[in-house]
Amino acid sequence: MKPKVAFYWCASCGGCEEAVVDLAESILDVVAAVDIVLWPVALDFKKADVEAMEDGSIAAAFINGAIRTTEQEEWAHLLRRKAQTVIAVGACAQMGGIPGLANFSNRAGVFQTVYQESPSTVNAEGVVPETTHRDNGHTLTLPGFFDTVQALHQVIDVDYFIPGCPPTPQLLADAVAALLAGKLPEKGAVLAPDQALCLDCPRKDTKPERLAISEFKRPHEILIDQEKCLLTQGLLCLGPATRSGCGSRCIEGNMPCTGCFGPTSRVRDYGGKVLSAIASAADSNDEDQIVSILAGIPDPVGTFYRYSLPVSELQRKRL
Amino acid sequence: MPESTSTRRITIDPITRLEGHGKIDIFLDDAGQVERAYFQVPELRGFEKFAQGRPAEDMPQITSRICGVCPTAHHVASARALDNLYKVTPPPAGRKIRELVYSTFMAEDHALHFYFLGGPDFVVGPTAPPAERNVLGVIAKVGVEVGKKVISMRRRLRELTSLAAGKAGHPVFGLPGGVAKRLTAADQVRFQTVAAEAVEFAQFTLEVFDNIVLKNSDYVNLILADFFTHRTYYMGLVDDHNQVNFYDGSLRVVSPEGNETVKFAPEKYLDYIAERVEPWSYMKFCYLKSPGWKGFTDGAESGVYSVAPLARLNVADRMATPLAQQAYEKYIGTLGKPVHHTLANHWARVIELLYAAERMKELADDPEIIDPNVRTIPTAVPTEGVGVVEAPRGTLIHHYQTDERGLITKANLIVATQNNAARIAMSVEKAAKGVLSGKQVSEGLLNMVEMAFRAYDPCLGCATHSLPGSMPLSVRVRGRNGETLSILERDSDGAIRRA
Amino acid sequence: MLETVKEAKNQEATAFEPRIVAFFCNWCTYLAADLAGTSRMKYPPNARVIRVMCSGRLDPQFILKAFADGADGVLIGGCHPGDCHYQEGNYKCLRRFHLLKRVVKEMGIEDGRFRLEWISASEGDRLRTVMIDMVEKVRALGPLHWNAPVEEVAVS
Amino acid sequence: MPERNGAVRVGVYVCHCGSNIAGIVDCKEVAEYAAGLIHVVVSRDYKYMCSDPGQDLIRNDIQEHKLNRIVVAACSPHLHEHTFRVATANGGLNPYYMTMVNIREQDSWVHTDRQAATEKASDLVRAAIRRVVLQRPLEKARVPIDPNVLVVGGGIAGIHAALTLANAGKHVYLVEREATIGGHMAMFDKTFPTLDCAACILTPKMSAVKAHPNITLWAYSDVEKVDGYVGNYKVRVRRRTRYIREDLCAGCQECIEACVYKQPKFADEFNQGLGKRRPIYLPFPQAIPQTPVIDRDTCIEFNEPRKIRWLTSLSQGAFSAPRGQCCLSPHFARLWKSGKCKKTCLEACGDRHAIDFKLQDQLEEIKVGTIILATGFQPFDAKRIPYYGYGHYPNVYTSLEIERLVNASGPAAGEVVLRDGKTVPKSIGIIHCVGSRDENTNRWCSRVCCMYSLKLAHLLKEHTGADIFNFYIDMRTPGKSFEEFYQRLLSEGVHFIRGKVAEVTDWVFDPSEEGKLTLRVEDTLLGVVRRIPVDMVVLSVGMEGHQDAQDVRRLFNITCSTEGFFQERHPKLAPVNTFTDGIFLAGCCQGPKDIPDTVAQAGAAAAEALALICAGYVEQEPNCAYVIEEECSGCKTCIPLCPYSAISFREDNRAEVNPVLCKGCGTCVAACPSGSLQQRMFEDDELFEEIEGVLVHA
Repeated sequence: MKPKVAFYWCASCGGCEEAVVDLAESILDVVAAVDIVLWPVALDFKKADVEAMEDGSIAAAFINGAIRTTEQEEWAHLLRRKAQTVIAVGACAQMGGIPGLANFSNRAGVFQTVYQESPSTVNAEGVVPETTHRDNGHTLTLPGFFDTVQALHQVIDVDYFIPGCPPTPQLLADAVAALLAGKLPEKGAVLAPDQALCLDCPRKDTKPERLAISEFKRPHEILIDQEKCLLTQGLLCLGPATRSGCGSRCIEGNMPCTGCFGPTSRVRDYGGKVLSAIASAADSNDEDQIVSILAGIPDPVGTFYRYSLPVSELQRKRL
Repeated sequence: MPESTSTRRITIDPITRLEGHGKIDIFLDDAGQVERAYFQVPELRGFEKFAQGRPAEDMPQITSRICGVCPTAHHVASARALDNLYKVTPPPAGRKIRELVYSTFMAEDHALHFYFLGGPDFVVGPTAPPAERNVLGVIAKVGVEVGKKVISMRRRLRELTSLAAGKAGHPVFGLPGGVAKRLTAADQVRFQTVAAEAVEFAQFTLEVFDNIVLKNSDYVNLILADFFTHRTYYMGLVDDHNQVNFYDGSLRVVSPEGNETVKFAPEKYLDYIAERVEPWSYMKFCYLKSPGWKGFTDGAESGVYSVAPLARLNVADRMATPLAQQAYEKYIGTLGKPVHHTLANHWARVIELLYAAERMKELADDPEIIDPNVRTIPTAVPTEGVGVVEAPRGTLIHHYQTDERGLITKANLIVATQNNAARIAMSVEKAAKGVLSGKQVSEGLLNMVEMAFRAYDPCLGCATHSLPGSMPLSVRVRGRNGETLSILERDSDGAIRRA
Repeated sequence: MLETVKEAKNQEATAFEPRIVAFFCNWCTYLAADLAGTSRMKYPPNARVIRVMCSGRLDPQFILKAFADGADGVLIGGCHPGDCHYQEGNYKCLRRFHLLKRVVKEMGIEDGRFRLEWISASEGDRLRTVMIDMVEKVRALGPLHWNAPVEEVAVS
Repeated sequence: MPERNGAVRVGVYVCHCGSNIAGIVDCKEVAEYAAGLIHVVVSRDYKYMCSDPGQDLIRNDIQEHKLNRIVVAACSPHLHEHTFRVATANGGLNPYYMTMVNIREQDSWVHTDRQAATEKASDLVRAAIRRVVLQRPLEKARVPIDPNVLVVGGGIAGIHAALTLANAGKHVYLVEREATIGGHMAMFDKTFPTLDCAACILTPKMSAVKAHPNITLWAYSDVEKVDGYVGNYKVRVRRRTRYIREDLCAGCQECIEACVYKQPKFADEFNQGLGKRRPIYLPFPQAIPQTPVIDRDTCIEFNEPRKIRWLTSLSQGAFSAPRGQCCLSPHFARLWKSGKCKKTCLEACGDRHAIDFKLQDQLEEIKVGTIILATGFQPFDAKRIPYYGYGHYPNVYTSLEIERLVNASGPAAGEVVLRDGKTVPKSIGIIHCVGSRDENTNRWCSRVCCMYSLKLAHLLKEHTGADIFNFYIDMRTPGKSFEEFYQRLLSEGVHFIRGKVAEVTDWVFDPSEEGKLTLRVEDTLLGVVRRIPVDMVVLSVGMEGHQDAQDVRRLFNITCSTEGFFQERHPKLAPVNTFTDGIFLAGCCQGPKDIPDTVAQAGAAAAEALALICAGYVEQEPNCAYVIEEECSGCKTCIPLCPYSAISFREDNRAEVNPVLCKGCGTCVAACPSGSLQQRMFEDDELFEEIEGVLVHA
């Protein structure tokens, strides 16, 4: 009998689902090899069925997306109960992802901006969505919206992680293959290479041995050389700190790595580490000069924690 | 990865659970008549908030994460907003590469919807067992060869996007003043080859639609059915000749009678469009400032309007490419103009698929596309910028304000499905009333309701900047006092079950 | 969980003693601290010193970790510019410090809680002054207690 | 908590240090608290842990309770870390399984609140326990020292250091850039304050160098490349060719006489351009080695005569004979038609065949364990102060020119006459601090100028009987019998005017100034501006680091002050060491100094080298950084951060740390963006545990 597999999404964009669809022809093989019991984007489902299942009867649950609402949290717990193996798919599930940047603010802040301050919104009465609302006698409910975005492993126990925003179809295929072959590594592993991106970077040979950055550049400020190491062009390429396995797609697109694959296994706080490496390359020992060179990085937190704010040491802004 | 950190969160007041990602609550009155049906979206992520403080040039990549189904739409809308922000015009090659990638994406996305999401309703049939009503069912119906063709077409289109934009899922090529990467002669050849195939593929798809839908009176009647019809305003981008354009142009609004009521530069959107908050949904509802919000109702007095393929073909006078124009004429000839039948979206979409493919070919054949000068370096001090494109699901507006360093101080995003939100809610209620009232609820009827909004290809990910894709459905039927009479859901085996 | 919340609250209620983590380089500031000791200078006992060979060893992760684990303040002590035992380690520290300072501030941690001070082996008195000043400033800022449980409401 | 080496059994020892600690910290309470912590098997407090019984306590517990980690809470690790490592080792454990907690200097001695101090001690002990669990067993690395030594620079410093080492039986390679050793000292006439003749005391040492079996002398050579590290340096030396083979040349100098130039034509560097030499020449009679050099630039064999003419016009010191005079006689005009030299020198050398125009530079690869840099100084270029007129007025001289002028074997054979070649000066002004103590040029004092100015004043008076005026800012004579020498000069009737000379000019304001150079100066003692007309002006130029000091610095990977003097490791406690182990400094390359100081420092440098050589090896604290190979992505972030160039980039695209070069600062470790670099004794996880340890309440 084929192993039961579930795909679920929390606070995500569906890019991870697209990555599955990007398996293209080989998706049919996957469909043939497993018994998909849950896949909102492609197949009809209902929660009652999942609840009715025996605990641990699902071989593996692939969950993408961060945890933003009470409903997502409940789904996460439900699938943890039902699945022997839970695999966090994509940057959002692994690190909070770009939605995790909401940890700069909280629920009130988000509501204020979206439902009050938005220039196109007409809302004199200051209406905001309510978890329970009575509309001329009809009771309607919405899931609760948390103050803080969390990654999946901060809510439930996660067995494996597939990085990327989105992950490559290859990584997904490999994970499924490893699952079917019972060849998954030790618990907690990230199912991707454990070296930084520079190792496979097509431009690595153009990086000098002694890089010193005297001025940081923003991508729109210069015409980017399509051959040369992006850091040597003064661009904030986070490749040195970022796990490889993406196929250097952004570099191929002639843009710097923004770190969606997250850190290697040896690093706890991605942003702190990349900050250390970048700052060390500032080409001055004069305090004022150092400050002005570093001023060339306009948004350190948003840049270094672009995908990982919720799993950083500090996790969220203190308001 | 650090090991799971103990959560610092305490949830108080555990709240009533919801189901799925779209939700419809239907309330019946004593007579068992449908009194009110609600269409809710229970998701929100708040991009407008955490965009604040980010460097403007990062917005194309940040906002593409609003939706992984149409990342290119957000990416390009954002890049266009940055042009406007920095008052910079991309060099010809830069502009053309953007539109080339964009057309490629539109073709891919429309194909995805027709065959994977919406198409099954027609190709396989609205009353067919749901287990078959998916892409596999489509393949079964049209043949494995065709199925393979569909899949590989999509694959190659996405490969092209990756080639020019870095990644198909969340591209990286868009910058103020142009694109990051130039195209080589070799790249051009690849685009030309695939573009030619895409045109054939689009024509073929049109045939499929022709044979399976138009030649089937049941389907035609369904399209024309009153409960799938709304007489609302329509909005979309048109070029100088009032032809459909996905990438550039002015926004044109036509009345339910089909007359142009206004045509304005995207930067002016705030003068014409407003959003409304309902306490029972995280999605905001758009309407036209004039005539204004009159509730969930259609007609010339109501500000409710619609976007997406149906609307685009309603606001345009013609299509910009020859083959698409032929198809357009047949469409108008058959349904008249404006077309108010929601389900006609599917037909309009296939016509747009053809247009996208043709446009793609035009641009791929343009010798200028491989010009190395693909970007203009901005010099102006940034203040405010608006960018608009036609996403597969309709008009998409990005609006940024920044400080002098180009850090976002305010971001406003109006997304395709939001423009349609009110009409979708109406469609759902009307369909519910139309098909359910006083009847024994059946799976077939249930799917009719579902079709009412699937036709819009609603992207709730976009709509609430949260969750995308097709809508899993559960319908809850409640009595006068709100007690649940029945919940109807479909099993994966297709059988209807009452909870 | 709720207990821990209460506990955290009680903690803050009682007189607040700042918890400061100090990272000192082996050759200058750590020796200055030893000197302050041999000279029997007195300063408040709030700091917990962690010795590294050079301020250049300080990985920003350490500082972030210290705050995350409940430090109310973090102090880095290194050799004066030009005097680094390893020639330039303190400059590398300086570079990281200035960028990290911005990050920490943006996360809502006030300036006074994170300091870098150059204190040479002979400046026992300066070490004392810095210690007193830091403790006072942080005391004035009040508790940070980043790791204290936060009550989070999910209803709107 | 992660564990290594199986079950962890920690022993904790809290020292009272009499009442030093126990007076404020409740040691018993701390020990009891520790006893309750995970992994702790034994926890004691004791009066004096550093005492023998205290150490025995540790040793016995290790054996009795099978302890495999030790925490000692006592004084500063700078005091007793070694002690307790040894104690741990005596117990049969690796000494690096021990961690010290400083609860005296940084707790009991600086705090007054008993409870707070005790709490602090407990926190630190808790952190130490969590840390020690992760500590790894380590070995000190031993680096063998190659007994051979390289001395760079053949001035008095290099010569003295080389002889000292050679006499101690070590082999020395002495490399000198010029054609002869001897340096600046060889140019001096007498030395202050004793006035004994420089040549008389120097040349014997020079010959000794040549004769010494343990010294390989390579003059006319440059160090091109230095690889390796303390004890194991690989050095490449380029020996520029003299076109005369040292091994075959007997030093008869007949070739020089035989040169087609009957008269010397070219400015003679050794004599500061005051004299002339031939294209084939010996810098000075006692030059070592005694092998002449053929100067490629001026020898007809290698050049078109036109070029030679051009060169002669340029290369003659500050004051060449009138232009054109240098061009060649009709006799040579014939020669340059042929464009060939008769090579009379070859004939002169006869069947020794020492001369060979085809000779090429030679590259020598040597291995040495230590290096002494004695590259000396360069005199300040007086042209940089135009208002003193050097290069403009013929009768303005530099002090070094005067040294040659008064020297019996100098260009004028000791006859002091002006540049016109006949006039003997009747009045001479000596300006001190030229290019020293001057905001516009060099701010530092060159230390020797006052003394040598006095010396020159004495010599000039002796040679000419002229009136001598010394213009000084302050008279600095801080040395053995220096002040006495000053007094002697005063008694000799030399005039001293305290004031900085404003300018040297030939403008005549007064008939007495006719045909003279007038020095305008404010006499700060009289408080009046004075004009002193003289026949000859001497500029006492200061000392500077060589202009190529930065290149040399890079070559040897040492540091260099902005003035161009090499940086000693510590101004007081390590004055001849550099930050690079095994490389030492001697003489003026480290800073201006006189001959006795130079010789003393050279001896010290030699002794430092010998100390290493005799030990045979250096031991290194095992706290160096290392690359986790399979994890390194080759991003090169670490490489420029290492001040010791200990990190190299391998072909296989990985970084590699040379444990011998690494000093263990950990800067690279903190920067490694993929966490693939770690530091022994300060591993990331150890430090994370320590941080958590001091904060997390147990």
